[in-house]
Amino acid sequence: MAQITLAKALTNGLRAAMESDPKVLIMGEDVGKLGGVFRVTDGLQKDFGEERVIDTPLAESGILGTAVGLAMRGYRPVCEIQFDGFVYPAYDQIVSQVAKLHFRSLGKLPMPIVVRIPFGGGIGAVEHHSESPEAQFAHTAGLKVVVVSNPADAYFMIQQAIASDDPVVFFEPKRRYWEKAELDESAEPVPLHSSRVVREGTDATVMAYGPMVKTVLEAAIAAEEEGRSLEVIDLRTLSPLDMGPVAESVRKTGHAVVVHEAVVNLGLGAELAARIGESCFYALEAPVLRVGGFDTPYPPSRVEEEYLPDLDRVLDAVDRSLAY
Amino acid sequence: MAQITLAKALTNGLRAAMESDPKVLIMGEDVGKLGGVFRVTDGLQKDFGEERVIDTPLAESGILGTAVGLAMRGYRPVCEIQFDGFVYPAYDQIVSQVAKLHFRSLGKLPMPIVVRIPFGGGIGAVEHHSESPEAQFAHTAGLKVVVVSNPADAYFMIQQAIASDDPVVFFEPKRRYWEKAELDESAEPVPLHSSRVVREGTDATVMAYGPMVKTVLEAAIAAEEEGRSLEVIDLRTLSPLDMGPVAESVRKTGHAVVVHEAVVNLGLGAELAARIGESCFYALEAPVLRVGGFDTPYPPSRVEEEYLPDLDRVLDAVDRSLAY
Amino acid sequence: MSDPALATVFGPSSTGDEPELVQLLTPDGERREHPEYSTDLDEAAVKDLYRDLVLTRRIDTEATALQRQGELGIWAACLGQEAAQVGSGRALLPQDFAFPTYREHGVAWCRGVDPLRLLGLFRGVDQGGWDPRESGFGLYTIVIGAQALHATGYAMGLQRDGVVGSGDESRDAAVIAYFGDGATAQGDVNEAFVWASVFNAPVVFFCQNNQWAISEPIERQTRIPLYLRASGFGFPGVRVDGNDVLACHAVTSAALRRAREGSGPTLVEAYTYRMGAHTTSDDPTRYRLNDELAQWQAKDPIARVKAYLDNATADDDFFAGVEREADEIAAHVREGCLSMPDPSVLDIFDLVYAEQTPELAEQKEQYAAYLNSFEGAH
Amino acid sequence: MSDPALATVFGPSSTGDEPELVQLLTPDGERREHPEYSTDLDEAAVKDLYRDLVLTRRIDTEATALQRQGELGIWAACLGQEAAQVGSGRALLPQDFAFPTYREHGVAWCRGVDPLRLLGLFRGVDQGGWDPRESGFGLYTIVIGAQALHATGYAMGLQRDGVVGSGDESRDAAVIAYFGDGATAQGDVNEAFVWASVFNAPVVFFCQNNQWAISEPIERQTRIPLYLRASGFGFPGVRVDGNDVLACHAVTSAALRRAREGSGPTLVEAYTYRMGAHTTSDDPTRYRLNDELAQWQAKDPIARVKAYLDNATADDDFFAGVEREADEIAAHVREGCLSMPDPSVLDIFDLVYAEQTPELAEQKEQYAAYLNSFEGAH
Ligand SMILES: Cc1ncc(C[n+]2csc(CCOP(=O)(O)OP(=O)(O)O)c2C)c(N)n1
Ligand SMILES: Cc1ncc(C[n+]2csc(CCOP(=O)(O)OP(=O)(O)O)c2C)c(N)n1
Ligand SMILES: [Mg+2]
Ligand SMILES: [Mg+2]
Repeated sequence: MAQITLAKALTNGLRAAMESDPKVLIMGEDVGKLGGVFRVTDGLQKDFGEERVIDTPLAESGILGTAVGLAMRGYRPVCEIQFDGFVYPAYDQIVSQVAKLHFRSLGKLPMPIVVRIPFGGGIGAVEHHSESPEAQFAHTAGLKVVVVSNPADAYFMIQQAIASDDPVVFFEPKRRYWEKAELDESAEPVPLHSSRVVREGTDATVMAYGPMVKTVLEAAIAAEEEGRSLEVIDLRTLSPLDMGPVAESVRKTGHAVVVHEAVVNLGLGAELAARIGESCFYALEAPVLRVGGFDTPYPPSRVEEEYLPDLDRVLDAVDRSLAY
Repeated sequence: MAQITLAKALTNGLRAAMESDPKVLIMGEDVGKLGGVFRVTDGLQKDFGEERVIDTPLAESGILGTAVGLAMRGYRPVCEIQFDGFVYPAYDQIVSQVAKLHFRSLGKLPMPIVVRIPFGGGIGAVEHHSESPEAQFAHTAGLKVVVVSNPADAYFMIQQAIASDDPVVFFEPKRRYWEKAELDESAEPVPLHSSRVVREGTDATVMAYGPMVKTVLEAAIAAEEEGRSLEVIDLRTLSPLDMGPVAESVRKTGHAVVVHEAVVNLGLGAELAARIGESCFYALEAPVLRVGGFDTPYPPSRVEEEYLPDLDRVLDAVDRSLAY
Repeated sequence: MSDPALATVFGPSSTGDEPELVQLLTPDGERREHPEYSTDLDEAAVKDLYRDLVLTRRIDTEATALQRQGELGIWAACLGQEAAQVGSGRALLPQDFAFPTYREHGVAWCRGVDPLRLLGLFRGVDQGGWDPRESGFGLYTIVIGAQALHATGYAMGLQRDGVVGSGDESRDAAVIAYFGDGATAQGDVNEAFVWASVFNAPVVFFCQNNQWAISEPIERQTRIPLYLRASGFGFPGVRVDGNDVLACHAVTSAALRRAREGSGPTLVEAYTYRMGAHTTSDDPTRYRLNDELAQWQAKDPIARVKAYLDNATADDDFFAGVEREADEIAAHVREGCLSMPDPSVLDIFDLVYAEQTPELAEQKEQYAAYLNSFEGAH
Repeated sequence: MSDPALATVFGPSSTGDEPELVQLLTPDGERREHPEYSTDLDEAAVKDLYRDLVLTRRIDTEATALQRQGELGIWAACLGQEAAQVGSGRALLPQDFAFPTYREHGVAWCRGVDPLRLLGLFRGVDQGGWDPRESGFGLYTIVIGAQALHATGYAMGLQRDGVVGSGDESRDAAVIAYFGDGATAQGDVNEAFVWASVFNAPVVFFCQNNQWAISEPIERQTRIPLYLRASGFGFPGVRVDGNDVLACHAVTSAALRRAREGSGPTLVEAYTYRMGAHTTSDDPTRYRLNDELAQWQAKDPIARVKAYLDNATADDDFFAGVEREADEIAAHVREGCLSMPDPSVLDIFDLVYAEQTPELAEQKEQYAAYLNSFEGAH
């Protein structure tokens, strides 16, 4: 089986979705000839034409707002936001329109819209290019939110998101775009909104999503050398959360650590801590600990390696948890 | 001492701030002759003129974006967002500009901007008029977020927020605008970013802010009749959180319940649960329980009384906590 | 802004030389010719429009009364804007689609939406109780300007469906986006202009300039007539007498035809007046003078059609018939409103997603159990 | 869009009849008269502009080279746009204020910002290392269009400070907002037009139409020339040859003068070309033809000034002197860049707020302790 990058897996997934449903459209800035600044839509305009792969004017509210109208007309727009920090001009259309129209219309206006957002730091970029805004969307009822961490998930999850009749905010870990893994396109994918244990262990449960899954897996390998067995969960879906695997694991290990790049304050770790507290109260041997960004704006890239959670900070949290 | 409504206390606070500092401006839709749809700016344009109380064009991004420029020029704009659901068009300017400019400019461009947001439900309004978007702002580093619950706090906190050199998102509980209490304008206010125990108790700690403080106080009275002693904390500041009084109380009671109107998922209750878990792990006799909106958009007003946390739901949560 | 000292802080006011507006029927009920626009509506058609106008006003008045009696939480009256709404609404073909604000009760009427359905939002029993696809009439949109983009996107969908400029008049379709004068300040509306222009989308932007955005006069949104905005984006704009149903019909028909033919967007500014309060929660005496209202009352959109028909062949029977119908519809609205069932809070859990989440199903179940626990207690 | 079959989905292209643009110096270095705009710059002043142009280009080229060598994360070159930037930048008075995008290196130069400071953002050591208030030059703004509103607000501040239209030329001030052709699609930019017009704000909107927004040609943003956008908002717009430093200077000077006098905003469209890639991360061969570049190279903004000066009295000494200065400044940039200190991660905790929060102080302390724990371990 060939190795494929996460970015290319997305391209293939998008292509498959466009082939199987003529209502699927791609919209965004530079998604046409350029194939997007990350080349995820590479070649799609050439093959599917300018009517289906639309280079839009430079305005994110316009992208999402017109996507709503297209969805009402039966289309399935896949909107690319060029970088995480540029989703905010579209925030109003996403939270007040996309998220609510199914509800407001008593179910008559489903919104099968996918909002693709390359997110997170670690690529040495300038400001506004390394944000992690996932909590804001997960907090918004009416949206579904998923995050991919590897090429196989990227290939299947983008298709599942497009097939969903609900709006899906689809986060892509931009620093992992060029990492490769095997992809069996004929495999049977797990459901979109499911979390997955990606490494079994017994001493502590470490949860992550997107770019941090790799970091945590590396931490688990390092921990093993020190004789600690970490169970690693790739959350994959942030809204709804899939608490089954999480609770099962924490009941087993008694220790829980959540890792993300977003600021800790009101990040996904907060919700997981609250829910684990509720569902595993008697099993917990230590409070749920959180590793994430500090409560600062994303800093200049020369210090991002220290700002971002890394193997050491994950292990430090595990140590602190086990020390309880 | 005269009784005064929360709305009028805000008017008086704004007036005092404008009198003491000529750089204070008020901007927003209908804040002039009309005095705002809630009359909070009533009479201010008449007294301070159209240059200081500015009826703006109808565009929230424009309000916040021009406020940034005015702040750079040394002004202190107090921006009124007419209703909670209309802050989203300004979201980009708030999270990418207002919140970050001090940081990005290495401290050279402070942003002494106040964003006043009448928020929450319970007034029988149509959609987009009953939202509780506080978590999104509290999650954003660079902003400070406060919520008032009573006239005296309204009077002092609005002045403190305006005096702050940092941007403050200032939430006003619109369903409590017309409730009265005594206000001693000559009193010495407590610091802006402090929480406060508003009723002492021993069995469980119940935390709330804004409109829910009254609800929780009523629940505490009802609980007392059943022989349960609830300690009630008015959080007042959501970013930064003031964990001191919270931790002290929970260490004493062993039981913690957080109440807000916003959806539970990733609401302030999540962060409080996580932090209480960390700071009071051994003291907790039950998980931190959360009472709030369900994971749905705010519903039609005919069911809002059932949607919103009320006395019974607060007591139910207390019961569940004490049953652990 | 009349204080000259403020001239440097507030731009020159747009009042003064107001441009010509398209008018086909004067306030006195006289027909007028216009070099570009004419109407081929015969007297029977004008009678139909008259009926639409009167029924719209009656529905609106009844709803206002229902609000006063506590049956609605709020109501946004279209009083004074009936001609703009009926004239444009009747220009639509069945295959067209309309995106309203919260005030387009007259357009809803033209699209065949049961007026009762409009009340749901304002009574708080739902957030839009009609089927937008069936009626070709979108949900009321309260976030100012948002629907302008939806309309443009829908229009782009029409292009992709091959129902624009195909030459088949029974299929070719267009979209109309309604918004107010205040909305023209919003980014979304201007982005819609960009999109529509760049993609040549078959959309008519129908701006009812009713002179006010709540308490703010039009000078707070623009310093030139609004229809000129279109010139900055490269498509035509036209100002029409918004109190003249014939002119509104003619101008909108032409704009829609252009759109369906594939010639792109048009901005129509219907120059009209909000004769009532912004909503029933509003008190306009705080910010505007009665004088202004009196001037506009003389231009009432219904009176002029009545005057015209009086001079033509309409007899008392016709007018009495319309009144009767109005009474019937008012009764329908009133009775229907009072008997409108309240929603069940448990239903909201099922409406969030097309595919419900396990979380929500669980929340519903728990909440149902909680509610049940009280049943037991009583 | 050249495929006529797509004409109904994509509006008519704006190419074709391009309007006249203000030009005072031809690509061959000939002076041209213009009925409305003229320049009173003498030869010495033109020499100064030449120097600005050459130094700007050298700084820009050096930064591009530093990026290629891995010293910068990215660089957004202003290659080809020097005349637009220097012409407008030199029209500013000390009391004026400029709000740039991320590409206004030539304007920064005119405002006296040490070019080294510009590199901080792109090297990743800071997010804007100059003092905006000292230099009258705002922070680079990456979120497209956001600064147009900041500029308008700042201009409203000038009005409130009484330094607009006071008649005192040494005090009266104005603001200039830079943005690109792509930015004109953003809501924020259009809202800024609304605001500036309504409040008659002393702001010049300076749009460098460099024909591209990354890979998207100007046709994806507008179907008419951009300077016409202003007409939709009620203020003047003018298109100037953006590669003609004299015309840019004259047109911007006039617009700024208008603004300072209290006559309100102007939109200047500087018609120019992005001769390089969008940024060093971009590969323009994927989306545009070399032909186009060649055509624009013939209109190079520096070559024409050189030709003009060659025909005038400038001698080899002058040109050699400028080259020498350019070499010096390039060395300054290079050396300064290499020796730019990295920030300390602990500093970021102190920069978030004017009044630090206890939370952040604690986070800093804990993180410092954590970092220290490694020191011990080694
Ligand atoms: C984004 C947003 N901001 C503010 C409001 C509050 N609001 C409701 S109606 C209105 C005025 C609208 O004026 P206009 O567009 O002229 O329409 P009209 O009500 O006059 O028909 C305002 C400010 C809103 N609904 N949406
Ligand atoms: C809100 C926002 N969306 C997207 C981007 C990504 N982006 C950076 S530059 C650019 C193109 C800008 O084009 P233009 O305004 O013409 O300026 P130019 O780069 O040509 O100078 C885009 C889309 C951004 N920076 N901000
Ligand atoms: Mg209006
Ligand atoms: Mg450009």
